[in-house]
Amino acid sequence: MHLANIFTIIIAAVFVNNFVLMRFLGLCPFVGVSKKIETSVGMGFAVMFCMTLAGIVTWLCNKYILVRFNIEYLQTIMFILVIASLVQFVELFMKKFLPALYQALGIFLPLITTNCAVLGVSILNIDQGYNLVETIINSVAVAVGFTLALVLMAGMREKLELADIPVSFRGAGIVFITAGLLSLAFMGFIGIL
Amino acid sequence: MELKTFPQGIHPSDSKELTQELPVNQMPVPKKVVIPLSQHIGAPATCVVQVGDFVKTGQLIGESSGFISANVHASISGKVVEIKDALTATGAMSKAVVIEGDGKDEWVDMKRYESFDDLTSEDLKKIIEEAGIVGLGGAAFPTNVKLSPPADKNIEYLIINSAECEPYLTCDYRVMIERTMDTIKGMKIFMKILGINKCLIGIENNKIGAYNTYRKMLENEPDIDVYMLQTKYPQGAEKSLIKALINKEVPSGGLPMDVGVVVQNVGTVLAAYEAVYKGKPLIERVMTVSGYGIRQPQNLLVRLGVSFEEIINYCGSFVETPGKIICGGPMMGFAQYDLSVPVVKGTSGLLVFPEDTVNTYEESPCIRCAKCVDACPQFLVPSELAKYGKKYLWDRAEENGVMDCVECGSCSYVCPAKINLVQYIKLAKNEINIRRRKK
Amino acid sequence: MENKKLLVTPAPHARTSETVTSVMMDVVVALIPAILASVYFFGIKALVVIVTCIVFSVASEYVCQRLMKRPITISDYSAVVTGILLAFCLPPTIPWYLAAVGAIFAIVIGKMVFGGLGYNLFNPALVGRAFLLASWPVYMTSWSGPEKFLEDKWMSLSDATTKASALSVFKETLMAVKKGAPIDSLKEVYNNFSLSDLFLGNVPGSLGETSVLFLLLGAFYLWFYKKHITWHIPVTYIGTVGLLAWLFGGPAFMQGNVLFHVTAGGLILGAFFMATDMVTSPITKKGRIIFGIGAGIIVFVIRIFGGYPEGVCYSILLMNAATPLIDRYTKPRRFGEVKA
Amino acid sequence: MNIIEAFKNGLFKENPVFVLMLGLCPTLGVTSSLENGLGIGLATTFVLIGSNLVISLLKSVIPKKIRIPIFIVVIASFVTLVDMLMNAYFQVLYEKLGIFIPLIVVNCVILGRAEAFASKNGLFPSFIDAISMGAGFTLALSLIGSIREITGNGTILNIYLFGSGFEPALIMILPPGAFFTIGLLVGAKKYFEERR
Repeated sequence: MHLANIFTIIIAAVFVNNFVLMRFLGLCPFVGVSKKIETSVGMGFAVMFCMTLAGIVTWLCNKYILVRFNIEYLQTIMFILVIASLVQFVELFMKKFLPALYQALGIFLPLITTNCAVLGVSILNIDQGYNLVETIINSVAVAVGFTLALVLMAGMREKLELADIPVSFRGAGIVFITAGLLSLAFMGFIGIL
Repeated sequence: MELKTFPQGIHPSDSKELTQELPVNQMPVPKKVVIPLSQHIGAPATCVVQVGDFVKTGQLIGESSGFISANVHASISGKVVEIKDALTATGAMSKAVVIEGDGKDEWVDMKRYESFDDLTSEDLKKIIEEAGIVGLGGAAFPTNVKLSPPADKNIEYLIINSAECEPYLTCDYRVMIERTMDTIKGMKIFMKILGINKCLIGIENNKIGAYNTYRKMLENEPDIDVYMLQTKYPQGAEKSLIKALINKEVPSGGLPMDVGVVVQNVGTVLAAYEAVYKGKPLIERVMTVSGYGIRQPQNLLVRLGVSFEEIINYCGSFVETPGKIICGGPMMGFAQYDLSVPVVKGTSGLLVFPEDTVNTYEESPCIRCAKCVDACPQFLVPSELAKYGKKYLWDRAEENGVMDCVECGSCSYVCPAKINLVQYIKLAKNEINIRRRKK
Repeated sequence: MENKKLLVTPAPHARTSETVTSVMMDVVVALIPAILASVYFFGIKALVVIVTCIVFSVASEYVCQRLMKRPITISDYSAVVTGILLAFCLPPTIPWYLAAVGAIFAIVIGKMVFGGLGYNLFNPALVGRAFLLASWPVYMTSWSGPEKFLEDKWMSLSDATTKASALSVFKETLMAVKKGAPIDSLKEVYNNFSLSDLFLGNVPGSLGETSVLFLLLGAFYLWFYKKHITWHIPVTYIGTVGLLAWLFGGPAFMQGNVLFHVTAGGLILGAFFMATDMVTSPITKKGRIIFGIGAGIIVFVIRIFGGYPEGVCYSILLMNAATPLIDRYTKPRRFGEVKA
Repeated sequence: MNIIEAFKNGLFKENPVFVLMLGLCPTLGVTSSLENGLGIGLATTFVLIGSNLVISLLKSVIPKKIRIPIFIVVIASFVTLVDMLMNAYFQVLYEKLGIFIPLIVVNCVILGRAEAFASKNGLFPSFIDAISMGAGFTLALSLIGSIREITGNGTILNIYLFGSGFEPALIMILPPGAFFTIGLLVGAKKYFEERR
């Protein structure tokens, strides 16, 4: 595999096809957890952890179970179950062996089960025909892109807290508009690669 | 010559030419005085006279009532006619003793010393405490407390604050020119009390006369050094002055003594001299009456307790309809609405501005021009702190150092949006202080 | 004594004479040389676009403030500045109604929904331009002119012989080189545009961005005389683009044409008048340096690798988005702050 | 429960998109045209009805502790069913919607209704709830889809609405347009609510 190939995957996942801003995956946490910079960084790391793990496990499941037994049509059921149990397992594991990390990231874990970005990246890895290494790189890069969008948004929202926003747009309205402008800015990356 | 100074700050026009070259003029003893019992930071003094009592000039009328408190003395001789709540220059009410003068200005017996060689450090401190001396720069912190650092603080320097960075004010300058020798003696008193032999004087280069005088007088005094400072506001803020002179930063939340320094205003030094050598308690001070709205701007030696109205009348009254009258300097002083307010220990100036020169400003939104960030001598971000204050976000204000603000007003001065930054910051500080006390 | 009329306000009682209006006015004044240059080079159509943008910017601010029941502050010139800057990054041939739509979008979505002046997160003029570019890419990339004063086309409103801007020629050549064209064709691009034309503004392009000379005239007024902008953003921004262009922008390593990359396109306009927009750029000096370098890198990446020939607009918008973070992590060290 | 009330609830008072802010990903991701919005809305409604019915039927036998995994399995099964049906009968639409069809499984609206309503109520009310919520969701998506299609492409259901002089704002069918549309809709809704 070429270095350029890896680079392409990373740039594409972080900037050009940013999951949140260009593909609309993982919007619920993007809107819900981007109020403070600290929490959004925590969420970012939690997502990165689960996404990479889920990417690997679903890739293995796909190759050694679904493809082998010719039951690819069960992909959705299988993946969602794998992800749900994985998150559960990670939570238990962390609680027991990494209490400090659990303190920091624990509250985000339940949210990740219903984070469509995790399922989305698992399905896309298969659709794109990535091998295991590419899957890992892509999963990490997507999570980095997600975190980038989340942290940028959190910074802006902290600043918006001090703004004198018209009543009608307070809350969800201004968050969407801001996200739209951020997405507009990200359009500058179109065509790279 | 290399000019010392601190980083950032602002350069307002100093307007000192109105009174800078006018010698201190003694105002006649007033007929009536109103002497507030709370003229200083800390607990108000306890009243020790009653209505009907006759008091002599310099007699104790209010007794220090705690560790941080100060004595208050009668500034004229006469009869106590009333003890009431009176308005003070900050807008707060204080209990005050009203004395109607008998015109004799009869003084109490005073214990004078020709020299203080035989006195111990404790004796001297006692004299200063009894004379009710507080910092005359404006904050009015009891001087004896400042001169008693805890044993674990190693004091190295006495710094004399003669920066007088507020525009218009020239009273410290006149004291330095006219009473040079007396202030030097006063500095030695402080040095003896603190048991140190290093004193630094910082004078801004718009007061070059004072600098030259001290240079000459101090030729044979190796312990006292005088430095020229670049004219800049707020050089007279303790922390800025220490940074300018010895390049040390008072730690956030700390006091000058944490970097081995005690700072005293030059007027305070003179008061200490008067207390020791002449036995005089603090009953009078030099203040500047200035501004384009007063007929005869001048530097005045006044008895404490005299009303602003009387001073204005003495100075030839108003030139035209006054628009704004400020107690103190234009940067940190208080605008007045009632001229019955008396002069107190911390009153350094009285400024009158004609109606057509005063403006009211409409606040517009902050455009983040960062001019306040470049002005703040404390390296804070005033625009942001003010927004926290405005939105009642006390925690975030505290996290971002609102308590380090010295309230110098540089940020408000430069703000193109005319936002009252200092007021929002003060609000936050106040709120945080209340919360801290509750804990 | 009667003193009923004494004014009581909080300290300080001395203020500088500068106001928000005067600051905005200074920016307008600084933009006048470039306005004149654009009309001289691109004719009466440039003036139509500029006036349209100003009128619709101010009008939409007025309407929004009426709807929001807030004080009308259109006299502070901030909407005028937005209007002029938006017009400056539009091609002279753009239909007036699209310019108007851009101005409305810039003010309404870029500024007023955030609460108006001072609260917007992105530079409104650039929001307007990015919106127009994404919506009507064809109009936004058809340049014409220059048709200098006294030429017959100067008075015409519609005549448009489409020409390519310097950067789009560069981009096309670059794409061709990537597909196998001789690498020396890049040098030809550099040679085809004389530096004096680029410097004066005698080239096709967006109407206010071409004339480096007249933009700098205004910029120096703001920078040295009025002191509203500091060197940090413009110098690091232009410096980064220049450095990267020299290193990687040419046929071989360290053979790029720095002056071409700095003078062609909207870099000068962006660096002095848009990236320095006080509301949307960092407040600390350290932060501004980070802003400038970051924007410089993005511009270069878009110009060389991206889908657009020019990246100034997006680079500034992206750094606008990062500004709250930059501000937060470049807080000045507080006086006497104990090192943890 | 009153059927009309239930519909009012699903369509307006507790509209899953505009009020509850659930299921945002498909709301923004596929609404570049009315057809897409309608498609994913109906598919979601179908899954919602199916899962609500099954869960309502099984509510007494599902152990409380593992109810969430069971809900997910039920939902995922219906999603798979929809996936295959659409692949078979609506090939073009299926390809346009792409990944958003399997992603119906993580749409919080469905799991939310299963947990909050179907697992506590009888068959018929659950059915009505599913239809009303699904209708609310579909309505929201269709609305956003129509706005974006008209302004961004000048068409509605691929029929040209305006003459050739109309030049649509391409941005509206691009990602930023989705954010702007929902942002402005939410703002407008709040504005009119306050005026009332």
